[in-house]
Amino acid sequence: MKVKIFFCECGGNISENLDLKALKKELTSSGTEIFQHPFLCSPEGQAFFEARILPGEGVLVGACSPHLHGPIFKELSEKRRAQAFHLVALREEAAWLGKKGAYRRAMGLLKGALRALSYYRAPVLKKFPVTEGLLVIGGGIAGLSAALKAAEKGLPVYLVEREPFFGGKAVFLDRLYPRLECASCLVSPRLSALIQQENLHLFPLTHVFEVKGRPGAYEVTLEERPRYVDSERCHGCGECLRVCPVNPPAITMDPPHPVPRAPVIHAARCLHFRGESCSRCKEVCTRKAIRFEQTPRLHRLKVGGIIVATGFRPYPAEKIPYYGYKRLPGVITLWDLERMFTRQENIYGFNGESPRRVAVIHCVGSRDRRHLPYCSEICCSLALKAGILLRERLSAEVYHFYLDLRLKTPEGEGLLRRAKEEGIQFIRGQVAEISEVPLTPEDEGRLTLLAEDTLGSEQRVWAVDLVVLVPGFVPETGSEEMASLLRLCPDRFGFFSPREEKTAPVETLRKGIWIAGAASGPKDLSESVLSGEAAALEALLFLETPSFWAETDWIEWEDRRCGRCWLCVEVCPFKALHIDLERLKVEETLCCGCGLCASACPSGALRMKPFPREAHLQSLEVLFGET
Amino acid sequence: MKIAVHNLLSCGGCDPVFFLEESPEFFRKAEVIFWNKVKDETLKVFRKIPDQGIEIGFLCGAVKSPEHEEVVRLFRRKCRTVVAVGACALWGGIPGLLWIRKEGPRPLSSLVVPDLSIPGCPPEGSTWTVYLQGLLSGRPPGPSEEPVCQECPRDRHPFRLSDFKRFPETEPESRGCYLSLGVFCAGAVTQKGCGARCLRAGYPCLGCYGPPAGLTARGERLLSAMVSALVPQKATEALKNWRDPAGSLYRFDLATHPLVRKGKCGRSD
Amino acid sequence: MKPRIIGFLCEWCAARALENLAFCHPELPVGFQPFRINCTGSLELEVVIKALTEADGVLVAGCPPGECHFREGNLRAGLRLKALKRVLSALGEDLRRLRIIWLSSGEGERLGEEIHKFYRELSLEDRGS
Amino acid sequence: MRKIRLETVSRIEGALSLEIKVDSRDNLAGISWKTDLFRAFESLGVGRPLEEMPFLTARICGICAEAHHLASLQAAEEGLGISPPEGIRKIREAFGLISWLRDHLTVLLLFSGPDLESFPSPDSLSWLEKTGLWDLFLENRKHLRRMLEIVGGRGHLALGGIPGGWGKKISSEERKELGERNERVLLLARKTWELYWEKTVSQPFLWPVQSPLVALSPEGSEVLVLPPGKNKPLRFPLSRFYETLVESEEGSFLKRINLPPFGAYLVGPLARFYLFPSPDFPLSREAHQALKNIGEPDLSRASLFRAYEVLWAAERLKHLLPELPINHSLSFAPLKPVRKQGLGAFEAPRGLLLHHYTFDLDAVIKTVKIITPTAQNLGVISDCVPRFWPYWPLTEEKNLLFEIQRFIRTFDPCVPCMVHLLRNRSPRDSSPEKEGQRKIF
Repeated sequence: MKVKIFFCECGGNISENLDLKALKKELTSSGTEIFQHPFLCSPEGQAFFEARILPGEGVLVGACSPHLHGPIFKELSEKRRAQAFHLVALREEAAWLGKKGAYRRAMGLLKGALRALSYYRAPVLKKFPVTEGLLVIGGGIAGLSAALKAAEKGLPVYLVEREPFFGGKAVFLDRLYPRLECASCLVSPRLSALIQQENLHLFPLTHVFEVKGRPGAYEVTLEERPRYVDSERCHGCGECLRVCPVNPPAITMDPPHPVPRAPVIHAARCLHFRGESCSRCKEVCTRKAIRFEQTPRLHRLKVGGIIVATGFRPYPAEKIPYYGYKRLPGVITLWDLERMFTRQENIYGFNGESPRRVAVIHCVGSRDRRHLPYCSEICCSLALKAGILLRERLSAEVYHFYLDLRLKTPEGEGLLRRAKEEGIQFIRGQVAEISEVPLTPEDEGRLTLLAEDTLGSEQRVWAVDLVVLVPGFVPETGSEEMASLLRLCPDRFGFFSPREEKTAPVETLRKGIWIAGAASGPKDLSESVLSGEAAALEALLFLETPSFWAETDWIEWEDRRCGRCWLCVEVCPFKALHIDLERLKVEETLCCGCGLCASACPSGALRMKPFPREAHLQSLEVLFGET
Repeated sequence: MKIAVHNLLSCGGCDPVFFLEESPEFFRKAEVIFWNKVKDETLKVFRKIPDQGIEIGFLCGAVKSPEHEEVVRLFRRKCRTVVAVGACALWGGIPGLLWIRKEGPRPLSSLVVPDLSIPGCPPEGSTWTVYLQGLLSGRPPGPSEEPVCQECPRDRHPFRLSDFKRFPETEPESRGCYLSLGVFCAGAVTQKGCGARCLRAGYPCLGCYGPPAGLTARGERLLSAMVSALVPQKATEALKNWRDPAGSLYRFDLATHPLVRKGKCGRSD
Repeated sequence: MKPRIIGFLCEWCAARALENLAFCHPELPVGFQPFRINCTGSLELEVVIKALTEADGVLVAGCPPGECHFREGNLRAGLRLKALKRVLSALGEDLRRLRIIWLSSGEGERLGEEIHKFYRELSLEDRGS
Repeated sequence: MRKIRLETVSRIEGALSLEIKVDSRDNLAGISWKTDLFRAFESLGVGRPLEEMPFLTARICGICAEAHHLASLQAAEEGLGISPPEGIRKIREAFGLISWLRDHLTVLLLFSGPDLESFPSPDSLSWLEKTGLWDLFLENRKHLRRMLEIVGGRGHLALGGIPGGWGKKISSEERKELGERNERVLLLARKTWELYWEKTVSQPFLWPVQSPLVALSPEGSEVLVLPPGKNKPLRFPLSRFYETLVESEEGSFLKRINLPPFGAYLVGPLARFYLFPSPDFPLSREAHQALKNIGEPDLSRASLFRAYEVLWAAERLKHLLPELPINHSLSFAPLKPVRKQGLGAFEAPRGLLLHHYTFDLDAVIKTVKIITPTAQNLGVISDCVPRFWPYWPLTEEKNLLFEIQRFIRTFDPCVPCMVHLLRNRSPRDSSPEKEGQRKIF
């Protein structure tokens, strides 16, 4: 195979740090044709590039990082039916790493790549049919936004929610940042729309049990737990809720806008299920909707794609003992507070009375190496909003303890001003301890809060009635199982990583699976909706085409070399390999070409494309031999 | 047919004297020029043979001393066909493990290129026959690409490991693949041809037939496979309890390891 | 012989870290040769041995735990290299010659520091890096 | 002073070269042996798992691999504090006997066969052809290879043993096959005995033994020592015997093994003959009786004793085979040593073989000591050379070398087995020009 080399000068970035002439001379001597262009990525440069490639040739580009223009050059050379393609980052890996070593490094890269090219095995482009259904996992605001959009366009959508009601955490918000508008007024229309959409199939109280198949044709098994209330019959009158003798009641319909509008019976609390002969709810129901006899049900679906919107949960504040959460009365989290607001419950302080002084503690667990080393971005806004509500509704003195205030949107600053005008205090510092020991005898019945005021550079103590902890965001429980079920890649904190953080934020490495909402990192309501709809758009684009082309065949299996230990089947992180009558089958759409199987295979029966192990070994060989 | 046979650094177990019964006609017709196990003849006489004067020279064992080197070169010169027999000749064999202490033997292939290499420690009779007949009929066989696993009777399923095991620590009557039991069985990195003898006799494969054709770094490959099977949570503990890394990976071929050849390993104590 | 270090850099983190570093135009030791790989999990031990045989040092840089682009490639690579170190030590090899680091794409500066530190610790600077 | 050099001692197991110094009055001034065969199994074993030793040590010697295998197993088992069940013991005994048969027959019909002729002797293959035994010998080697394969799993270089058990199961068809093949072997055994009897018994009495004879007692727990001129053997517990042995350095790399207060001693077929009770089997009892009548132990007739043992082993095997368990259940010993050391002993074809290991609590080897029959006999050989020197034909060098080789061959020495003879030299004191060459004495 004849290989042509293309050097990009990168407008001097490469050519001024690297003696391209000398490189050319040394490489031409081995019979390779070399072209050079000042800006290979420019339209003119691309044309220059394209015009010089002949079918069947190998192409080696020495330019900038493969992440930048790599795909363009690759596409062009494929268009010209080049047999092999490789790109080395002459700019980042040679020219810019110091003039002294630039030439040697460049030579190593180029000669290694040249040798590797002779082992190049092109992956195969294949066509796969697509089923049109869409599974959305998670019925929070992101998931339902995605589901609605997709269903609106006519796709069959299956929305799965683990809890008995849809809406996620948003339905338990009272007011929204930054304009303090009514949350439910904004969220509830979306919830109502869920029921209207006939393409949308709702699965509350359901979890994903198994996912098989491939992009475009997943076979999903869902397991629906019993509600014990027939939501078809129930019209949500709520009579049953009133007669339940258990406290807290065993039959509930918590959210302000319950969807579906039918209560749920919690078997663990229900007297009927604990062997007592109670059936008051059943007796009172005129619609005969109570169904004690319900059992878990399995649903099998065929879908073409999956949107994962499993959301977040607040960091468990009880993991930080010195805040006293779940130990001291009067210490609650922001999410407890929101729930109390939405249910219009009374709010009590440490001594059981309406609080007169409230501390709002930001960054609970956040930006702390022992807990969450990152900032969740959203919580400051939520905390500020809660502080204002506490001030305005309870006329309490409010103190914010923060590390840095990160307020989003242009209106954020205005809200902060409003808070300050209302007399809310902002103390920059870390809270060291909250204790029930009164500060002075007069403070009997109040909590003592010790904090470092970093602006005043002193340790100070406050007596407060209520502490509102504002924890950072962590992935919702169960997202780890979801990751392994769908073979997604979580980052080190457990959030799902997008394919490209900036340019493909809702795509995952897996074709046919997208992420939406806070499952990929902390997001506020609008961002969640945004990413939900973005995911829906991606899903639509994918599912509305009858088939897709994909580069496949990343792994070659050699029958006669295989010892059939089948370790590869177990090792594959994407479950792309299986055994079929003593032969290894690669599920082409599941295989990501990571190479873990090939590097685990003892007998060398598996080889990676486009560069098998020999390419690496030979690259090293020339690198050591010639440079 | 004139033949010569000699053992270099070896146990003598690959000497053609052990294969007489496998090729009775060959040996009956052979004219033994030099073979100290069956004939009172000295190297002196052998040196006087004209170059290429002997049809087949069989060499067993590894090379350690200058005398060994001399014999190897002599054989290459005097014999039209040089046949290397056994793991020591091919890869240094078990004594190659001495390289851990910087003074092991080398395979004879590091000095001359043999025309035929018969693998095994020792080769099975059937292997000897296949190779010799192939040679005599002008189609000398090379190493097989297929691993011992293809001859192994044990059952195989996808597996994960929580620990490495030494083979007596496994369930005695278990029929499962040794890898899946956590044993460093070399079957997957060893060429077939022995009929999986050891595996049929209750031993894991120790790897004496050497790598299948084209397979390099078999020790590293076996290691990579075994570690890849480990459940991550148990891996540290398993690695800590792993005995004799060098012996279990390079039992017969440490002498051919690139780091050994480069003189980059081995401690002198 | 001029000293040489091979840096096996994971495409998704370390190679990008090097790119980030490159934007600052650092002066890296002459003998440092980057070698891009798809994922540390695809790096075969044979290739590492090959590099160790010829180079003075081998650096393997992969993604931090839990951040692998391919779910668990870095985890596997970490275990394999750890095991390989056990083997190398059984063979009497100098373990300092093989270094494994985990870093994310943003940690270009750290990568630079690690490379310099590696050079210092192997005393390669004296040989005219 | 003149030097007589022999580059290779022929028809023995392994490569050995010889240099003899003779003074002007034809007196022996010194004899030195050299070998390049030092493979350092004693240091090679260090760090290996105990359970692998039976396999590894079988690679010490190609011809008596099975003996090493069995001695090694026993050493491992002693350390692990277990003894295999009766059935396994019988399988092992059968395994040992088959290997005895193959070893002895190979030595008798290939190595020392031509020694029955006068100088210059033919090569072994022509000799076999001439004797008319070629076909029968090869047929039987095939039988024996197959028998080893049935019992141990591999036809050549031992396998099968796992501490506490035996890995290869024997089916009832296989057991039947063993019996049938053994009948053929018995036939060759008879012919071999007859041939040796006929050729040897008429020869003059040459080299009387003046050293004590040593053998492992038949049940394996004791070592029997018969000092010269005595009728009743002394009995040592095995470990006492091992501890009593003294190694002294002789020459630069030689270790000589002495049994105080006797000094050098002889192991092997001769020793066994005079220390073991007479057998109960018809053919070997008759042979035993015949041998008893020819007089004192004589080295020149060692091969005859070997031939007798072939007869005995085939007959013993015949009685043993029906007792072998069919498809025995496998069992492995837990790798938890109860002692820090283990000693294994086996009466190898060439004589008493000892394996001694120490190991850590994980059953990983710390030290290895292997005392082979050849190592033990070396003292006697070195004492005998000057004694017999005057009787050898000095005038003709070729003839002399032949006689000396013939003398050496009567001991059936095994050079690869001489592992223990050589001190493990550190690389520092090796001089480059002598690299790999070790002087034996």
